Amino acid sequence: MNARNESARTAASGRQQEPMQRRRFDPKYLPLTVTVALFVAMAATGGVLYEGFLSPQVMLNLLIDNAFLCIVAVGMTFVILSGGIDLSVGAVIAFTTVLLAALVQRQGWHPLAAIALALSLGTVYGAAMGLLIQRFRLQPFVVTLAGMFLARGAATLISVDSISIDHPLMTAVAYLRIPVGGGYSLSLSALIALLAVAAGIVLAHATRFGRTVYAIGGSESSALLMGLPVAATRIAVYALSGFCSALAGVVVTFYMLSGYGLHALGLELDAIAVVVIGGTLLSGGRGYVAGTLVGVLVLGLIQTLIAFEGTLSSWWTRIAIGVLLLLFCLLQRVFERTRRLTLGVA
Amino acid sequence: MNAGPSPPGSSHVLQARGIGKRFAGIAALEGVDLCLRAGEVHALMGQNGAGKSTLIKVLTGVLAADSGTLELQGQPIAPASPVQAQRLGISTVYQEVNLCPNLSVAENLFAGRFPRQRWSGLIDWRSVRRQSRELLEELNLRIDPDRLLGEYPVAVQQMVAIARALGVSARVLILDEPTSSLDEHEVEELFAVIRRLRERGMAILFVTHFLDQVYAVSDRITVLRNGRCVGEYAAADLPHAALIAAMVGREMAAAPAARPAAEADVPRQMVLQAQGLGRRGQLAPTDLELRGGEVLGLGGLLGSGRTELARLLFGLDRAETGTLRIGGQAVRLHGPADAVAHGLALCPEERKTEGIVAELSVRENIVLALQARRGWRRFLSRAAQNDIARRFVDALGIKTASIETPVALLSGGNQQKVVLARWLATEPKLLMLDEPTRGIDIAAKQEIMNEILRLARTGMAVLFVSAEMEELLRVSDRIAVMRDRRKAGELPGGCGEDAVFELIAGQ
Amino acid sequence: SGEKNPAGGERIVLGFSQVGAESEWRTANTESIKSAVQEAGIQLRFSDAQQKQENQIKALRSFIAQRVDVIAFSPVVESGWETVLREAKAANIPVILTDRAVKVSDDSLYVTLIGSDFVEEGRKAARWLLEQSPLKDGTEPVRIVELQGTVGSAPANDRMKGFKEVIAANPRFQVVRSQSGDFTRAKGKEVMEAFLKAEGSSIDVLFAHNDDMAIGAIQAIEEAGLKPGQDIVIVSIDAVRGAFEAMMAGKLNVTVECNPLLGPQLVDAIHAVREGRPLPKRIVVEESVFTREQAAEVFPTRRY
Amino acid sequence: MAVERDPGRTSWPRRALAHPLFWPALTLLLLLLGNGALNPGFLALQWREGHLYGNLIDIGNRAAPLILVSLGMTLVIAARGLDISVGAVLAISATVAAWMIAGGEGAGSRLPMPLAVAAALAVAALCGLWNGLLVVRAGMQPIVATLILMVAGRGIAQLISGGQILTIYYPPYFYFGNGYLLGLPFSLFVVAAVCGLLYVALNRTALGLFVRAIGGNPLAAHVAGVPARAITIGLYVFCAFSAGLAGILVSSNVRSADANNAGQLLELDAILAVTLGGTLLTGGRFSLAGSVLGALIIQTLTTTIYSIGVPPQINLMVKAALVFVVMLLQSADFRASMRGLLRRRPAGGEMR
Ligand SMILES: Nc1ncnc2c1ncn2[C@@H]1O[C@H](COP(=O)(O)OP(=O)(O)OP(=O)(O)O)[C@@H](O)[C@H]1O
Ligand SMILES: Nc1ncnc2c1ncn2[C@@H]1O[C@H](COP(=O)(O)OP(=O)(O)OP(=O)(O)O)[C@@H](O)[C@H]1O
Ligand SMILES: [Mg+2]
Ligand SMILES: [Mg+2]
Repeated sequence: MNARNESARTAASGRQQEPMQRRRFDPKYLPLTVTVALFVAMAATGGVLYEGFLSPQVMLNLLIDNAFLCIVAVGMTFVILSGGIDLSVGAVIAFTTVLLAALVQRQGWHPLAAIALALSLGTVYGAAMGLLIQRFRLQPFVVTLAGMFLARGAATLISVDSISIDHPLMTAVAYLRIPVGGGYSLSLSALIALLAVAAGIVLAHATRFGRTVYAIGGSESSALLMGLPVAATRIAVYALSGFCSALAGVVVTFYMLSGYGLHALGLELDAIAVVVIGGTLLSGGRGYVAGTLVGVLVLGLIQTLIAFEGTLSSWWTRIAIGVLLLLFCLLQRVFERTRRLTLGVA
Repeated sequence: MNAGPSPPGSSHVLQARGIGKRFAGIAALEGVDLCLRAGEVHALMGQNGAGKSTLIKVLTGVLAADSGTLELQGQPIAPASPVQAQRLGISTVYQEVNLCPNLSVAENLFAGRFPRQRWSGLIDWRSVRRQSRELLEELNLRIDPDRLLGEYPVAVQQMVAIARALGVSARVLILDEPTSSLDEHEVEELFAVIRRLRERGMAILFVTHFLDQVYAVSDRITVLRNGRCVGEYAAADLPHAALIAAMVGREMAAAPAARPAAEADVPRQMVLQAQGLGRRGQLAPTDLELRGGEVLGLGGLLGSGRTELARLLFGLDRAETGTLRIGGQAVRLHGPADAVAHGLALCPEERKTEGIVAELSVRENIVLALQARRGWRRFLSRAAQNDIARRFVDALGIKTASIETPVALLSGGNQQKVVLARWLATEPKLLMLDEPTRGIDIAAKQEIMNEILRLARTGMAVLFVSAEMEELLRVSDRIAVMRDRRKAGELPGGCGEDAVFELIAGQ
Repeated sequence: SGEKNPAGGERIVLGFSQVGAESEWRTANTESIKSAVQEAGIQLRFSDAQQKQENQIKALRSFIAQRVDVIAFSPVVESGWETVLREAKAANIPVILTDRAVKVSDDSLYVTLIGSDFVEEGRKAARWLLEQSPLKDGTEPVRIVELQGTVGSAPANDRMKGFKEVIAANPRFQVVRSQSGDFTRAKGKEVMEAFLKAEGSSIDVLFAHNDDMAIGAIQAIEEAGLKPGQDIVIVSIDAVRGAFEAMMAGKLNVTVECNPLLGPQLVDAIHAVREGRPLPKRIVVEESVFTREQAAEVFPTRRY
Repeated sequence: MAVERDPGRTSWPRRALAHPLFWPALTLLLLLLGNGALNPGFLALQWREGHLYGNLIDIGNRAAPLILVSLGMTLVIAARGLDISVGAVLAISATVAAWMIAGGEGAGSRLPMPLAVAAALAVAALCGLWNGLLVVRAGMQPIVATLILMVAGRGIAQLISGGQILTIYYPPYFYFGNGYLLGLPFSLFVVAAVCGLLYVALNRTALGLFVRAIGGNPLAAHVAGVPARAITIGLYVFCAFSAGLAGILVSSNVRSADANNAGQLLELDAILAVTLGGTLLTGGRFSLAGSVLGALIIQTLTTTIYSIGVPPQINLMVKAALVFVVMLLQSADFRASMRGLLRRRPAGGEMR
């Protein structure tokens, strides 16, 4: 029986050999490719429509002005990949700025000490929320929403007014511009953001932690049965997000040179949006940190387009952002679908 | 450790004594003993819901037992989680595929124990890839380790799960129904590996509902019935009939229900006619005819396109070519809702993802398709729902505390019966069953076969997909054979196994 | 920089970044600037920040990248402008602030500020209460409830500060409750409802940080069976249309003007900057206090 | 999980304890009692001018829009969706209604009021249809699909209103949000009507079963022939419709429509209400009654903050603290670990 079966099998299995050959294009990366391509197309359109749009500094400004969003979004990517959500990021940023400003301006701390404290506080705060979520099986949405209230509340408690910072070290770093040739420059924050993205990519794709995050997002019960450290990883994910938020808070402090409880209002939604636009599934388990960077750039590009347009009233601005988002996401879906069909993957 | 089957009593590796486990009023296990020995394959047998999976979950720390003790090589252990069990050297494949569909095959094989580069501590993807190839090779599984696991059908996923368990160098290997989705060839590959491991002195626990498989590999058999231990036997000393009797608790006619002689006098109405039905990358254009009152068996190897054909007929995938006529009328199906409205039914292959709705009760799962067919306005009264649910719970012997129990809490085989019941309840014109007996015990299987034949006798057309050749030959009036995603030919029901294999092989 | 206008001269390009369109006041402010700029033949690049400082900084950066001739903006908050203003200065683009001030270490980063003084508005409201309101004489303590604007926002902080400063002079006047109404009618009404229930009818004065909250609160007072403007004296700030209607109906006692019509003054300032004329660091906008008695008379002349 | 669901053989106090609505209800009760203790007048009800008057009435009336939106949100979430555009839809509907009614003081209504209300609701439903189509047809993730309307929607509302707050001067319109029927706010009757409608739709037709099936396993529901796509679109339409209804109540209550601020952050409150009521955001388990309780809890929290007179700077801290307490109280795991009664659970938790 076996011999017979064997011959039947080999006869039928010409196709089964095929997957072993490396394909030219891995459909896994399709969404990412489409997103990048659309970004390029959109930038090109802007270049045609508006004079000076494609100048390198405008493109660099995308990074400079969105550095903090980028950093927060890297942390958020991990949270979303693990199937959770973190609404506290904007508030943690605000809290960090106020804390830094208060410590440096009012208490006379050295900025580096203050930054170290802020980063560790952010991490601990995230971990605490993660612990609540993991230990008591609370829904991440509520926990981090309460975390958002708490962090903003704490920020206003420290100071209702905004606090300007004029510590020489802080201002020096804030004004620092790193030349990238041709008279164009990047800020330190932008550099930190790029580093964060690079670190995020490595963390997500080349470490056990990263792969466990994906596994949890794909199926928590399976991850448990596979013997993965689900509890520790989940807490670490929120701690990471807390750290990223605090880091973004530091960057915002440099960006604005002030601490203010109303900084980064509604940033959590932007962060979630860029992660999702970058191709990460909100339900967890799928997506790329690199996609998040593209998502950030797309959102920045939309705003830049509108700023260059310069004739829109307040309401048309909103409508235009909506329409551009819609266009982008629709095209993303359409291209993905048709490419998928021609590639023959289900 | 020495090679070869060891004499009884030697080197107890894992010993469970007096295990008890209750779930909200139901006793799933009561005073169960189990003893795994080095270099032995131990089969755990029992009907659906007998407590096999529960026992395994207790052994591996997924569930905490209410009573009883565990010993690993004489040392008492109490694994509190699967991680701990793994660290103790117990490697497990659970009944439902418990891997992550969103990770690649290689990652699923190595998650939790990725090889790392020495200098950076990062995952060494090259060696992950290399080692996965080796592991898959061992099971003769030719799949791309870089593709996402979810892209492969359950059968392949099950093989991957097995490969993962094999990859851990463990003392104890536990396999809960590893062969339910596999065809004979894959089973052979698996058994070859199991024998090799046995030789290396590993203790293996093996659950299956296929008696031949039990006798093919196991040295010893423990039978559970209703959560109690019926006994432990040496496989060689236990005849087939005695094993069945031990599981079922009564003598059972071993003779399978025979296909009724073709009732040629009954005029058979054409129910469904497919011409050139196909879809790029899934199925070459295929013709198929189904008449009322007949059972059409669909044979072929794994991945030969049987599932695809059924899905196209049901409108679950959109056909790109060809026409479909139902009851003589040309139709275009826009989705399952359409198909259901036309009186078709498809009991899908993948029970976990496409079958059960875990949170819903047994009752709700059973009436779901029927209700969908009636539409949202013609709501089945609660009494009618209860009636239908009870009827099928009795008819198929679904073991459940009540019809209001969430389906998630049922044993695997009983979940499968619920999905089957859902489709039987719609009383369709054409019933398509894709591997409907997966994970179902022998007694229930016979009942299901009888039910199918009974339905066919009432004039229903049945399309029956199964990896089990005997089963297929037993119920089918005709057998269509798929090969390489096209129909290779059709055979009359009475033909022998050989004829079918020849067609499968394309000779 | 700049484009040729039909007359042949260089057309001035103004980049203006507005906070948003969060209130009628703001919309009037935007309208005023747009129309004044258009009349003057200045080309406007308008950008709306949706109430976010980040967006505003981005907009300023893009103005710099587009090399506009003059930048004007109404800052969302006071602090945090240092970096981007330096960039503007480095690009030789003069900056004019409207409506709100900024805190910067170096005054030369902007040319001038055209705008109201929120602290002074708070003071004016308090002064009216102490000097002209029906409660000014008497011996009974005066119980005041305060509806604050958005917590932490500059107008809320400053108006509260100014009000407190003046009211402190007379110990009879006491703020017994203070809560944020987020500058909106709905919140104003909701908070006032809670105040009325908690304090019963012992509230003498309502001080609202803007007219919208006062209008909401008036509804709450009416629904509680009291007479706004009589049983409870109501003071608010902004002087928008709705406030005048309420005053004419006798439901609001007084509103302190906060003038949004900065357009003409902005245009003057732009011309001055272009021609190199010196400008004061602060151009104060004309603002008055309107009472019920003046309401009917002034109302027809109100444009917002 | 298994323990809490078992229907058989338990005494009624245990059953009550195990009932999913027990903890939300208890929380609400504790909040109200706590308030009553702090502030004796809090729970008092008076009869004034032909209707009931008091904090409880205010809470009900204020919570009505949130309850409506939460109900819609619950159903969308039950089917594994999310709608963050509810605030914007509320603003659109309020603006449309206000714009059609408007007119000056004493000038009556520009267009007949029923027409205005119908138009507002229709526009809201259209918004829902749009959301539903983006999610179901275009296959966009719910949060992005509705983000689009969330951003653009307020713009559209402002476009209609010209950036002004539209004041309404037509007294009959005030009835929806301010009127009283049988001594109770009319808005409560609107809520009751919607609840009744939902009850019938979900329990007297198969829709309830279908929604739960879609939420539990969308693919399985689809394979079973459930018209999952049509139902999902329908749920988005309903959600937007309920937001539209809430828009009518809100604009009627403050006699104006503020395109920029109406329903600001409503989506967060609604999702919070839904979660506090015991609905899982990941789909599968939902409770409409729970969402109603959740919305009432949130409104009670807000009113509490206003009436105990905390300084506004610490509003958020108080709110955070209360939310933490509420959700910990509701967490079975927290209660278990507090009691330390339950058997030591395996670290991995139970299998599903
Ligand atoms: N979490 C649970 N809660 C309640 N009952 C459960 C739970 N898990 C299992 N059961 C019940 O325990 C009994 C034994 O189930 P188990 O899964 O061990 O059966 P099995 O022998 O593996 O059956 P099958 O052959 O169908 O896989 C069944 O009646 C099942 O309904
Ligand atoms: N044993 C296998 N080895 C490699 N690939 C496989 C194997 N079995 C299935 N596949 C892959 O899975 C995909 C889908 O197979 P599918 O299960 O749908 O086919 P089928 O004929 O219905 O098989 P089944 O017998 O499981 O019903 C095919 O593309 C095939 O490449
Ligand atoms: Mg089992
Ligand atoms: Mg198949």
